[in-house]
Amino acid sequence: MSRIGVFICHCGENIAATVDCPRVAREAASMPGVVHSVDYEYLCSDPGQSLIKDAIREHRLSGVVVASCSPRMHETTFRRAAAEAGLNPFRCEMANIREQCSWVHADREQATRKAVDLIRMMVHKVARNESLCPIKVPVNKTALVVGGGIAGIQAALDIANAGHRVILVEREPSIGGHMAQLSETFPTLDCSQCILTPRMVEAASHPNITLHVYSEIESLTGFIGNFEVKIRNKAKSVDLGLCTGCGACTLACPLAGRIGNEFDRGLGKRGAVYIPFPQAVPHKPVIDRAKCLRFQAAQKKGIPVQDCSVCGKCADACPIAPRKAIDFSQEDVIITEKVGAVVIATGYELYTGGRPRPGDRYAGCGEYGYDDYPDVINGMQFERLASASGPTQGRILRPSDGLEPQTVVFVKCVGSRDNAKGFTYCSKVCCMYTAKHAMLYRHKVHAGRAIVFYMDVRSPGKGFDEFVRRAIEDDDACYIRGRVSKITREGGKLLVQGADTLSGEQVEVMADMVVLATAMTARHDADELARKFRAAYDKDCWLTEAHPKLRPVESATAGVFLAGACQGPKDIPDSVAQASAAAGKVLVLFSSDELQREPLVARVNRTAPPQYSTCTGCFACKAACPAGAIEVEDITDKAGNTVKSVARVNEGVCQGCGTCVAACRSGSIELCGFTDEQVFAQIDAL
Amino acid sequence: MRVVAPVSRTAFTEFAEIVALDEADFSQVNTRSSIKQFLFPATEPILSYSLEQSNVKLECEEPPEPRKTVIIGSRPCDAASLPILDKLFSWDCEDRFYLNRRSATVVISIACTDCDDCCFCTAIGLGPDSKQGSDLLLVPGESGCYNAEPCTERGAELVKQHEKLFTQSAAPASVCKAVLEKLPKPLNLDRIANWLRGHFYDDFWQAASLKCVGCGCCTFLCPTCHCFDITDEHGRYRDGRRAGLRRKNWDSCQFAQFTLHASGHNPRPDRASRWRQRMMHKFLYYPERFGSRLCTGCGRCVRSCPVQMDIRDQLKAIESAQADDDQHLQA
Amino acid sequence: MIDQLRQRARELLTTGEAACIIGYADASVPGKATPIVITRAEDADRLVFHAACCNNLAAYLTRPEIRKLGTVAMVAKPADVRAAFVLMQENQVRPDDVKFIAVDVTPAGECTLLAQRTREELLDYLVKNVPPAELADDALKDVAALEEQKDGERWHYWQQQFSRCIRCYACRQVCPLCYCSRCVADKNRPQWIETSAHGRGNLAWNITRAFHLAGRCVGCGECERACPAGIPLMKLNRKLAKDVRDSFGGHAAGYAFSGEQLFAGYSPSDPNDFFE
Amino acid sequence: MAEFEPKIAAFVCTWCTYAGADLAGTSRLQYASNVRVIKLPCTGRIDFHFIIKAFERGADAVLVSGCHPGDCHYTAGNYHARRRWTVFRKLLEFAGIEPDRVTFAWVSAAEGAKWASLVNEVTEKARKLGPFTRYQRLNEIAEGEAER
Repeated sequence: MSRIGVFICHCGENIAATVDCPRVAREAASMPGVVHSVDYEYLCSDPGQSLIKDAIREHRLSGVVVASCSPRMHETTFRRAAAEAGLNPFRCEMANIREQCSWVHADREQATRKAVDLIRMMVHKVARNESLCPIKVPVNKTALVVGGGIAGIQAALDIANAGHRVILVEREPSIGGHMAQLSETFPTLDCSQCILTPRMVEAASHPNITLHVYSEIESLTGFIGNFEVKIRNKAKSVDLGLCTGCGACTLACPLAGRIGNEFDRGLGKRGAVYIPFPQAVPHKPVIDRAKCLRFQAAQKKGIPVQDCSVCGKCADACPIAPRKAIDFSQEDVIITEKVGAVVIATGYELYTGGRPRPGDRYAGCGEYGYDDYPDVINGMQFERLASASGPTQGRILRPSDGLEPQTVVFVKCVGSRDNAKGFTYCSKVCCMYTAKHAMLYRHKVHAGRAIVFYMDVRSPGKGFDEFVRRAIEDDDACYIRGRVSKITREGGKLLVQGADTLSGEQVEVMADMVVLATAMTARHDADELARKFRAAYDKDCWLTEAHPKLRPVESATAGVFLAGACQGPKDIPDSVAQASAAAGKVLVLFSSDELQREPLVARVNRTAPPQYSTCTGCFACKAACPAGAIEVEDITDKAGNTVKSVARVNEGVCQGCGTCVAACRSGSIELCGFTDEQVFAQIDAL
Repeated sequence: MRVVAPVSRTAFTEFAEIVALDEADFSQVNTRSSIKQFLFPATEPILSYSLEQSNVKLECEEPPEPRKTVIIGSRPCDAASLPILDKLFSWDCEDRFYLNRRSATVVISIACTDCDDCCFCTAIGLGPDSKQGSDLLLVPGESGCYNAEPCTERGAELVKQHEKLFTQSAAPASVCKAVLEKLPKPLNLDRIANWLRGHFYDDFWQAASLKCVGCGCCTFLCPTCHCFDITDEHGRYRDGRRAGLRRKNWDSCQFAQFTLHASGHNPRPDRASRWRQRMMHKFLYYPERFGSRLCTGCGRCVRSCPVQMDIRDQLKAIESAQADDDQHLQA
Repeated sequence: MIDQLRQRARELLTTGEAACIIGYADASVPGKATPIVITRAEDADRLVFHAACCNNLAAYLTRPEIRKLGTVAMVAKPADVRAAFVLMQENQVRPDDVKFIAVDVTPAGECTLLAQRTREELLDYLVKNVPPAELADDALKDVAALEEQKDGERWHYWQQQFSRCIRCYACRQVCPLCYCSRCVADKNRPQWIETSAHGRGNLAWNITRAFHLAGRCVGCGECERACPAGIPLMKLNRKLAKDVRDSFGGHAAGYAFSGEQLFAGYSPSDPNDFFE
Repeated sequence: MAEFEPKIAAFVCTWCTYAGADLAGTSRLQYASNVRVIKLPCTGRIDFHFIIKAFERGADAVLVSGCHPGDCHYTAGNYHARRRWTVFRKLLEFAGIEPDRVTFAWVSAAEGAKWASLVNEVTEKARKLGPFTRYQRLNEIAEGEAER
């Protein structure tokens, strides 16, 4: 017979104000198996925990029910206390009489009755709890880093430098991410590429880092310490092993200079075979199959591309012999790797500033004319104009006619902090980069006028406010507080209409160019990605951390960590800091050879021969298991003949959801901690 | 008091409580299930208990006062099961639940004028007008009236109490004899018992049971099968206290769980050993202990078997196997 | 037709393609048929096939005693083939361990031996010629009539039916798809389904039996035929077959011998309208 | 006579609905006290036997709730559960159990308010239906009360 102790917490007045705790304790004392029942002010306090520990020893308790707050709050606390007193921690359960009782019911009688019921159900359950031992699983000390922007590079380098293998996966043909596109960085105005490219090269050449560019994650299975990832290496149509990156093919392409270059945000041009930017790592071209004349012709004719005779000038130009580095027949390759931890650093996308595209999660600010007037550009385009390696070699020239704009209007909060057209959140970096843009513009066009429309100036950060003050005071940027309502073309100029909310007057500015400081948004496929990694995401599709304050770099899935702007708008230092933090978490995980897990996993029963198990081997469980934890076990007789094939749970892989249990018709699977007997007992006590 | 008679309310004729005689249907050869349910129900509580704190409080109950029952229209093969069950339920201990009902029940049987392809009472030593177990036997006569034969004191008492319903006359010629021609010849039951005694291990059982699906229909419908299981069931919480019942439920030797040990071992692990148990119990073990067979030839096991197993064929095979053995010995 | 069937059986046994034949023989009771297992070619003449051959012989495929005999050839009606397919899908029978001597009854009532022998051929035959019997419009009329009643009337109807249940489990034992070596109804720790033949236990059992066959029942009707209490079990089976068909893209059981089991999988587009 | 207070059993997943119910608590949202929550790791764990047993133990209504489709902590447990219930609830209805006795819902960890209103709604529905006398009658018979 069980010897159960029931401990009822007043939680100061939180519970006691609504629930008659002494009465609950009295009623609990008469429940089956209960040998000790008390109420106490604060059970989670040191003396409270001691009270429980002493009672476990004194009354030789075989089970403990703590009736207090939510188990999500203090289950660990009380289980640890139980363990310290020598009771198996899994023999301690909590009845939630605060969040789900005293806080939500005003009627004292009803709340007290409910508390008694909840405790009775737990008493019945705990009588059937078993002692469970933590599961030890080996840790594969290889990390997967998804995304080769600054965050991904930083995390990869930190982990690799600690001596562990890293697999770095980047979707684009080159690593570098958004930071590679920037001209100078605030608040120091040091050249972005100058500080980034050495890091890119270091990552690519690091002996511990395996780099997969132009690749995407197909799937992630397994669990902390033991993930298996499938990576799709997209066909580059270029044999990277042979290619020397000479660039002859990119010049030979008949479409060279005719396709908008993504890296330059359409301000520069590229061909169908292209190296995304001069500092790309790896510095090798890929063929854009959607644009390439040969691929398009082959597709139209419905023949394999190698049988197509159209164009092929890139291959002709390739100096590699005898086999050309251009390989039209290349196909996507799926690579499988085993890793112990994952860092997601997939970054963000930038709202263009125009009307929404299909699938966009916002209405957009079409009235600013981004889609209609070439001289309305966004911040990233301005970065490309300002970049020495950009389409204008760093000269600020307006896209429409290549002339130097004399008046430039900068509009902040385009899409940010705008519930109606964009997003509720602040994109965090726009205040700073707009100040930087104004400053850079004034440095390059000394006679130019920089006018900034702003809602607020948010500049909390080291040297940030000083930086903004410099833009205004030293570089004469004209800051107007107010929103721009409309931008129209008047002759060759842009008429910017807005309000100065400080003076209360309408403002009209004739500008040569307008720069929109557009919102940072989650990647359009962030939700899909989150599902692949079993990570959670919020309403704006930013990935969510396990705890906003205390676990800022962990996802909801153990072993999957977050770094950089995939989690929310961030500047470079924040991204790098978080990346290093994530790397630190990975290294903590990799610091031991095995890791302990809660033993709340499924198990398939075993019985005496000739049955061996009541499992009939239909393997509905195997198909239903979301974690792929069910294996086939062939039971053999002494002669080695298979007498029966039954299911077996790989407890390292099992996540403990229990879907298999409900899928099993014969009732042959149990979920430890939530066994049929335990749940039955709870229902029984209704 | 309740009156129970065969009724044809669904596609099947079954015994059920009636309030007027015209509800009854005496025209059928027999009912789908037997009268045993009125004395030995499929489920009945035998004691109750309550759980408080860590204590179980037993409330050993006297059997409930049984309802006085008159069963009208049972066939002699059903009635004949009662003396068989009586012995069993008053053997090593007195089963008050059964015996109290038994003493509160009057059985008025109607002798058979017809049979079907499954009837075999005559093979077991009974007949269409056997009196065993009946208090009163109504034998249909030529003129369409019945000859009431009291078989027990209770039967005689009944006739006396309701004298007005009966007329004293010479017994009309029974019309039951005709059916005898359609019924099988008697089996040599001793010879069968002899064979069984020597053939606990025999390939016969495997062959005989190969098509058996283990459904247990035969045992549940058999008027003499009486195995039961004991199970505890408890109910809802009421004011922090909970009561439970210990129940006696029909069980079947054909079930895989029937002799399953807690260890997982089962001394009767397959269909063959379970079928052997049924045959042995009916024609060897029970006869050895109580003198009569655990079978009345009602034919329900043949009639209702979903795979058409026929106990008669098996008995005949056993009988002739033993006859061969006997000849062998003599030679 | 019967000569062809016997000839085929002889062939299978003499060539060793099959170690035993499960078929039908005439029963001792006139006009009825009984399952028979033969292992010798000379016994093939005992095989029959006619309208009274109703058992679903797929029920024998999972029996240990039958498995021990080796490769089985079964005389199989469409429902038996479908049941065998489900058994294959659920890993209870290795596809190569079963040979089919497939038979069917034409609409005119004529018994025929099918030329189709392999499971692929038979699947094709089923798909083209044998719509699921449990989903026939006629068969669903009863279901619809009950659906139209008030819930109280339905409750009353089923309580009357279930009250007769004596928990003999004949329905389970004759079902080719109730193959669990330990039925959940026989599990006693905990006892989800009370074994007593009272209304509560009977309801739990009958709901469980029906639901465990959802998406799997091939509509052979053996449960209802075997039930000694005359409970219209097929009405439950047909209701579930219909709901499964309507909810999951026209699914009908036994029209595939491989692939995912219906209730071991899911689709993100499954019905969601009943969720608050 | 005092108003009928239905007894309601709720089977919820720990990651979404249980957390949502906690949120209702931390937000101090008041709701009916009739629901008794049984926490499972995932809706995929919820066996249909739970629902039947709850009625056998006197529940007047049952609530089943978990993560929204696509949000399952285990990726797909709720999808599996949904497929089973699609059919199971119709079976219960066919057997004569009022559909309002069993409610299925998706409540996320952020939907404390939805949990509160859901509990109120389920309680209200059960109150309207009144005591589950049909099942209670079965219980009384099985528990021997009818005989006494």
